[in-house]
Amino acid sequence: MGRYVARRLLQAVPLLFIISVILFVLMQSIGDPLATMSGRRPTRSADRERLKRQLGLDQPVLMQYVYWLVGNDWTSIDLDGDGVRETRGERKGVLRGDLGRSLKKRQPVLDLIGERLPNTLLLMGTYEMVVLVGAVALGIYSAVRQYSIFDHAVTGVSFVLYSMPIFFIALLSMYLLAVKPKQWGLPYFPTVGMFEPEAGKTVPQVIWHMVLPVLSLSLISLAGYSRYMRSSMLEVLSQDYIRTAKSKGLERRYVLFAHALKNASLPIVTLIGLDLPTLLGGAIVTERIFGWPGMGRLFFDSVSDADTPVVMAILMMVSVAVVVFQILTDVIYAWLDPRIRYE
Amino acid sequence: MERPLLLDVADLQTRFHTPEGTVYAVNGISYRLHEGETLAMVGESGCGKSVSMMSILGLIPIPPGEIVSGTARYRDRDLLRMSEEELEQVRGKEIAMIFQDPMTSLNPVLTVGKQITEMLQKHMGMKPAEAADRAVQLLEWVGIPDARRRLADYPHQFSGGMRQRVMIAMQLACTPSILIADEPTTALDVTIQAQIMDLVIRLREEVGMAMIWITHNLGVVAGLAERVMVMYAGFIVEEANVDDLFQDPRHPYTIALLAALPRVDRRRDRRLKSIPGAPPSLLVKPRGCPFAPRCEFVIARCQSEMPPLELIAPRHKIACWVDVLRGGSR
Amino acid sequence: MKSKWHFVLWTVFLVAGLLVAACQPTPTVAPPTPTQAAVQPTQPPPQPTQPPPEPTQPPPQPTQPPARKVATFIWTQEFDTLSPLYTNMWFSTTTFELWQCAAWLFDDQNNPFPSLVTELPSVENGMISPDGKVITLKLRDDAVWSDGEPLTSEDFAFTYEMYVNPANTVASTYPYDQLEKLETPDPQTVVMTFKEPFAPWMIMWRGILPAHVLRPVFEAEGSLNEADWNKNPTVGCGPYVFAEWESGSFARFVANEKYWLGKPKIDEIFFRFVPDDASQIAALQAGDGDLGTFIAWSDIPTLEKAGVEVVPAFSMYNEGIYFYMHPEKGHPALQDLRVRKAIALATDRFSLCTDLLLGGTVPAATDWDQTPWNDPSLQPWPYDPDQAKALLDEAGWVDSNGDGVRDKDGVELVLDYGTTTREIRKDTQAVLQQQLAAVGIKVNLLNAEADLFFSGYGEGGPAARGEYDLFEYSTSPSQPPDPDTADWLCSEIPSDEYPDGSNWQANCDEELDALFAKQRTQVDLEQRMATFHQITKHIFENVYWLGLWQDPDTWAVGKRLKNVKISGATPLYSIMEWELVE
Amino acid sequence: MSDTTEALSAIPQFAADELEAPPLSLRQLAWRRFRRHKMALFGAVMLALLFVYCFGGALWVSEDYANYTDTKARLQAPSVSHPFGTDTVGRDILARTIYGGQISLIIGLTAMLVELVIGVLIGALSGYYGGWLDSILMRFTEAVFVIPQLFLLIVMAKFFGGKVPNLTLLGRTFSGSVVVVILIIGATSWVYLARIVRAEFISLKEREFILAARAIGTPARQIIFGHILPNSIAPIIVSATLSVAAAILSESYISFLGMGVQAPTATWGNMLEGAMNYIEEAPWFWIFPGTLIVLTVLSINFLGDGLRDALDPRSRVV
Repeated sequence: MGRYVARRLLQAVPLLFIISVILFVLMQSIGDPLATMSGRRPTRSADRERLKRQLGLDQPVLMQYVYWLVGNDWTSIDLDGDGVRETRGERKGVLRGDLGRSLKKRQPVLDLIGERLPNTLLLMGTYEMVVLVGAVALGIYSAVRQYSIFDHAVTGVSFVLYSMPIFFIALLSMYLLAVKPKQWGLPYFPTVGMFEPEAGKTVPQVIWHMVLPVLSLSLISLAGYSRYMRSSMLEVLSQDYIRTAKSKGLERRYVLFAHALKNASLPIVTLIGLDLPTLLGGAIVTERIFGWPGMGRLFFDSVSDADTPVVMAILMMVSVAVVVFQILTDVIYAWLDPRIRYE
Repeated sequence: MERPLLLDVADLQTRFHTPEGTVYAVNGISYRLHEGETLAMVGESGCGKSVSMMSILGLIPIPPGEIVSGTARYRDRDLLRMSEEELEQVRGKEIAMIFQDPMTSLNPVLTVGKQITEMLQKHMGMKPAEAADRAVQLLEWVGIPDARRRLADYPHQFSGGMRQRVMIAMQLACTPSILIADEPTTALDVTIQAQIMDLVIRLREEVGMAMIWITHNLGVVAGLAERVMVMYAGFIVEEANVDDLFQDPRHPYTIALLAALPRVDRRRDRRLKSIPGAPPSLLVKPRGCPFAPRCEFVIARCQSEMPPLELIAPRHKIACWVDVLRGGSR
Repeated sequence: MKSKWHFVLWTVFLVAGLLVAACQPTPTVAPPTPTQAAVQPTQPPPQPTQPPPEPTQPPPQPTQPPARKVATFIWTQEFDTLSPLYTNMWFSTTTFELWQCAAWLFDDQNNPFPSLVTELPSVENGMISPDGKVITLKLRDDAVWSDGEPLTSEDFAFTYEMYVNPANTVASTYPYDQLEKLETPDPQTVVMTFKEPFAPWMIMWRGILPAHVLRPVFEAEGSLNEADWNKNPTVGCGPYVFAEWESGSFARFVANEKYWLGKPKIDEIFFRFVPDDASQIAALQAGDGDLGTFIAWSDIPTLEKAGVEVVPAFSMYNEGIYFYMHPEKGHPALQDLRVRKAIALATDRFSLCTDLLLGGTVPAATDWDQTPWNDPSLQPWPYDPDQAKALLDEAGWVDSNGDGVRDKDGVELVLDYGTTTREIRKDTQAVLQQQLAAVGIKVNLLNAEADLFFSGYGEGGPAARGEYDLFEYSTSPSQPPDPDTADWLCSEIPSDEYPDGSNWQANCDEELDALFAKQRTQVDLEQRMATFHQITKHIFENVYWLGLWQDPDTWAVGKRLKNVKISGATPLYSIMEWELVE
Repeated sequence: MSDTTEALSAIPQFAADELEAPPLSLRQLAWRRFRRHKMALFGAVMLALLFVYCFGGALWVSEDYANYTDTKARLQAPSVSHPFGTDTVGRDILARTIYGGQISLIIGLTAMLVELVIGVLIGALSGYYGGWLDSILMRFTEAVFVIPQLFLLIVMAKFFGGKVPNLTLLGRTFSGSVVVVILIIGATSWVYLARIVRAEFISLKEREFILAARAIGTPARQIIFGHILPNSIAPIIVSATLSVAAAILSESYISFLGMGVQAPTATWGNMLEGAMNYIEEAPWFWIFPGTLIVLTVLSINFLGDGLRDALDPRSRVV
């Protein structure tokens, strides 16, 4: 197993290299980070020229990539524009943990991500928990009560939810749970932010503000996951070994949880393994609608500003996470299913 | 000498409601099993043998399955009227069942030890350590070497025959009074088949339990069972002591079956091809004798009316309008 | 449940997230009591929460400390950074009047008044040399930083040094790069020597760097790029002191006990970052915010209904359309004044203002509208489609092939009209397309994200490269309130050789060029104004730019705020005087 | 997995063998399974109605009317003259949903085609030839797979933004962004398809009839497109159907974020842009296009589900 993981990690290196090259090339043309740097006016030509030089954007793409990857502290750069490379570079490069600095916010990208990541993890972690618990419960219940009214209702509703764009659910839930109750003088959910400034960032406040975004996020995924769980559970329940377990006089509940769930959760593990790493990137649309200060908003705002170091860092971070989680999924899979052995 | 009655099944009817239509799987079968007795149930694949057994143990998924009628009295209690909780006390402890395919019948993600001990813990109230010791004994009993180490193994680490031994050990863990063996050797290699049969026969003697052996292979029945029931399309068409059945078959279907079996100890044929035609669709509500279309003795009445299972000789029942010995209607 | 691992994993995630999220300081601060020292600016302490005053609570007695007054400002964009060196972003620079100090400020009429200087330099008082090249500043001697250090000419010198030092990746070196040298003969005197007479000198010194804090940082790190102060400017010199800023959520500024002009009347300014206009409007309506910015014209009635006052502040921004007039690459029709004039006459900018902008503003005549630099006689072109048609006919653009679009010499009068993706601009495009179609001009609508739209020629910016025949955005000629601009100079036309040029309309008018060069050195206000009247008139009459609407910054002022005055150039200049009443 | 197959698999294993039915051709069988799938029929009918709405509606309402602005009538609530109300410049939302729907549906279909071409090509080449070509193509596939689609869509939308000029087709002018959106959706969504096709090819290429074809010297191109592809068509059809729904959703996401299709071309997605600002003031502004998106996607999902049961009952992708 150790060797397998090591080999997979090794294989991931060229993959991540390819990804970083593709992304870096894309980054060259997602907009002009200097265009809006001067506030509301297009940037002055002299400043544009100077900033390009100071930020290293005047270098050939290949050189920029090298600086991004391994840093430029081994060479000198020209800061004052006299054509002489006089100053030692300061960047360490991604390989040494330096994700560069935001062009717009002028801070290390790592700091920016560090500020937003906890918020995203909180939102998305809660969401993933809600979805998992909900989907497993719903999936098992519908599978066990196959063809009951409940099962039909869940199937129908999940089909509809599954077909909804998340912004539509978000808008609807805002309208029905915040705007309308407020008009009617009923208690209503907050729609924006993580907490009321007056109340401060307290745990109840944050939970209260998390309700609508988590709801909007969860409903769609819940629909997909629970259908998946249901069919996976149905398949497992029709297996011979479940019949065996029942024939042994084991309790229904015990059969369900000790015998069926572990098998049924195998395909779900793959799904989660795909889902989890993308959570790091946050929920772009949801965070935007509900003003949640997370990674998704950081990503979208950074794309809008063509703040390429931030965009690049987030994408690479998510990519690394996806790759790592793929390996992790395999490991967990092997743990859950003893039939699987890697070398 | 009549041994005490253990299981009395009467008029069992099981159906499945599928999108394709209703499947008439078991159509009112009745039989009795006495203590220590071995009963064989013979029939082609899909004639309702397994369903009839699983029906009485409540292993039919409902829906789509439905037990339309019948009783199954086990020691004066009707299994079909029991609550799920009561049934759980019977299954595995009183009536155990081993299945056809040992590859799929053991849970692949749980260790063998776990699958045996969970049962002992549930039915015998054993502590985990105690149960583990008992499991080792059981595995040794069914002939698995190095049993203690193998408790931690998963089913896929066993060969097919060994797996079936595990299955048997597991199902006999609580010394049940009835063992239902649902074609336990079908999926195994021929050499292994014999070993398993010998094992089961040995264990039957040691435990002194009654047994219902389900098979589509008349050949295996001879050395094993005392009585034989022949099933066709959800009906029992003939029931007799094993010697009577082989020497004096009275139902046209049984006769055809035996005719397709040149010698008892010979290797089985997979399909009984020599009976013309195919078994009827179970999707059609049975009207008349289901074997009629393939029967060489068919008479008009067969098409319209299902013959009841009637005693025609001591301990010999058939469901047929025709007396095949004399020809013509009985 | 036997999937223990994800349960464990998520519990860890959730707990960690909650901890990190909740353990951060709460955003409210205990009221300063008389015995308590001023808020220590170097380390903003998270302090216990003071509950907001209960409605049932009796009015504050003179013996009791009055309730803390916290005003909430709604910001639809977050600051990028707070250092004056590194930002030109409006939402950042607007905070400067809170925690920074300036040599002079501009009032709600955009008239300058002295702040750090004792008097405004002029030729009359001798502080501007007759040749306009040397300007002397006399500083107040009582100005101090929030940590008590005096604010001196040394800080001015340091600021200048930092702006022009190539080690610092500053947002813009302008206008400090116009200086030849800066001298500080004594702590209260700054002498600036320019290379050329520099008329727009008043756009300087809006933010000063604390030399005593930042010089050691600069010496240690070689630049200020990574200085913590940029994000955490705990030492300032304004009426408020920076307290904290949580990314994506809020920032707080508390009253500066050591402010050299006294203590402001509101105890704390709380900035709340909301993601979009809708959230801002909702917060303002609900009274959750006391001040909002850039209110869409269409939202004004809603706010006014809720008792929120909308105050326009003229910062020299006007929404308008530029014509791409490159003699070779541009559309031939646009070279003809009659066509440009026809476009002006064919577009109903008046109903655009009344309907789309709900009467919040009026059409602009020139880009200098609502400033003294604009020729006061200029009125927006009227809406007269018939005359527009006549002009087009006269110019030879007629629909000769009957396809509904005018043409001339085989060239169809089809124009590409580009702008950013802002909703109001897209809406305007749709309306104008219809109106121009009515006079036989076909318009293709194009949109690009703001950063793409404003990209330079070298970066493939569509406006800069002349991919649009008409391009619309809102701009001010220069850094308000100065009227100077380089956008009309022939030398600024971008090309492969000079990709950074800012004359994107590629309009080279020698006469205009000369006028712009002239005003730039006119340090005398009257003379310069006269030149500008010529400039504005020239641009207007040649229809080089078509004003759509005056685009002052719209400020929403909630019911609780009193005595609010807002300037276009330095918006929060009078924050000291603002009051908060319940 | 749908209800029918679930029902069948829920019966203990022997039941499937027990069922005896008159032999049916594959196509008859597929049609029977599909027809029985009530939700799939509902989806098909609904989809037909939506097509009639979008393309038939164009006979009643002109595009000029859909783009006709009336600044005096902005944000009017639904009424007889404007059954769905009007938008921020007074355009009729009903008419715009008709023309926007055309674009949304066209984007869904053409993006699927782009996806199909890329996915089938990459999957087929890599499955058929194997070896180093397979390695390279699969690394590339993996690279695309690793970056979440919405992230990639946003980046690519900015990458291509404004680079495609408007085009005129059949007398109508389309924003160049339509082409951009089609291309980027197609270019980011082919990964699954490529994997499916590759797997099919790997299993089919060793089959006798392919070996036979090879033995008689049939050119590779013909084996790939003439022999293997037709035999792996079922999962491709199912996947393609579902990807139309996915493409319509993707379009609505990036348009909602303001990076998708630009004016003057309406789509259901970009009609929703800025909806947040009118959530309270003008709910009709977002409810109608939003509902149409949901209906379309729902219908296609139903249809795809039915098709899967009919054509490819073994596949178990949800």
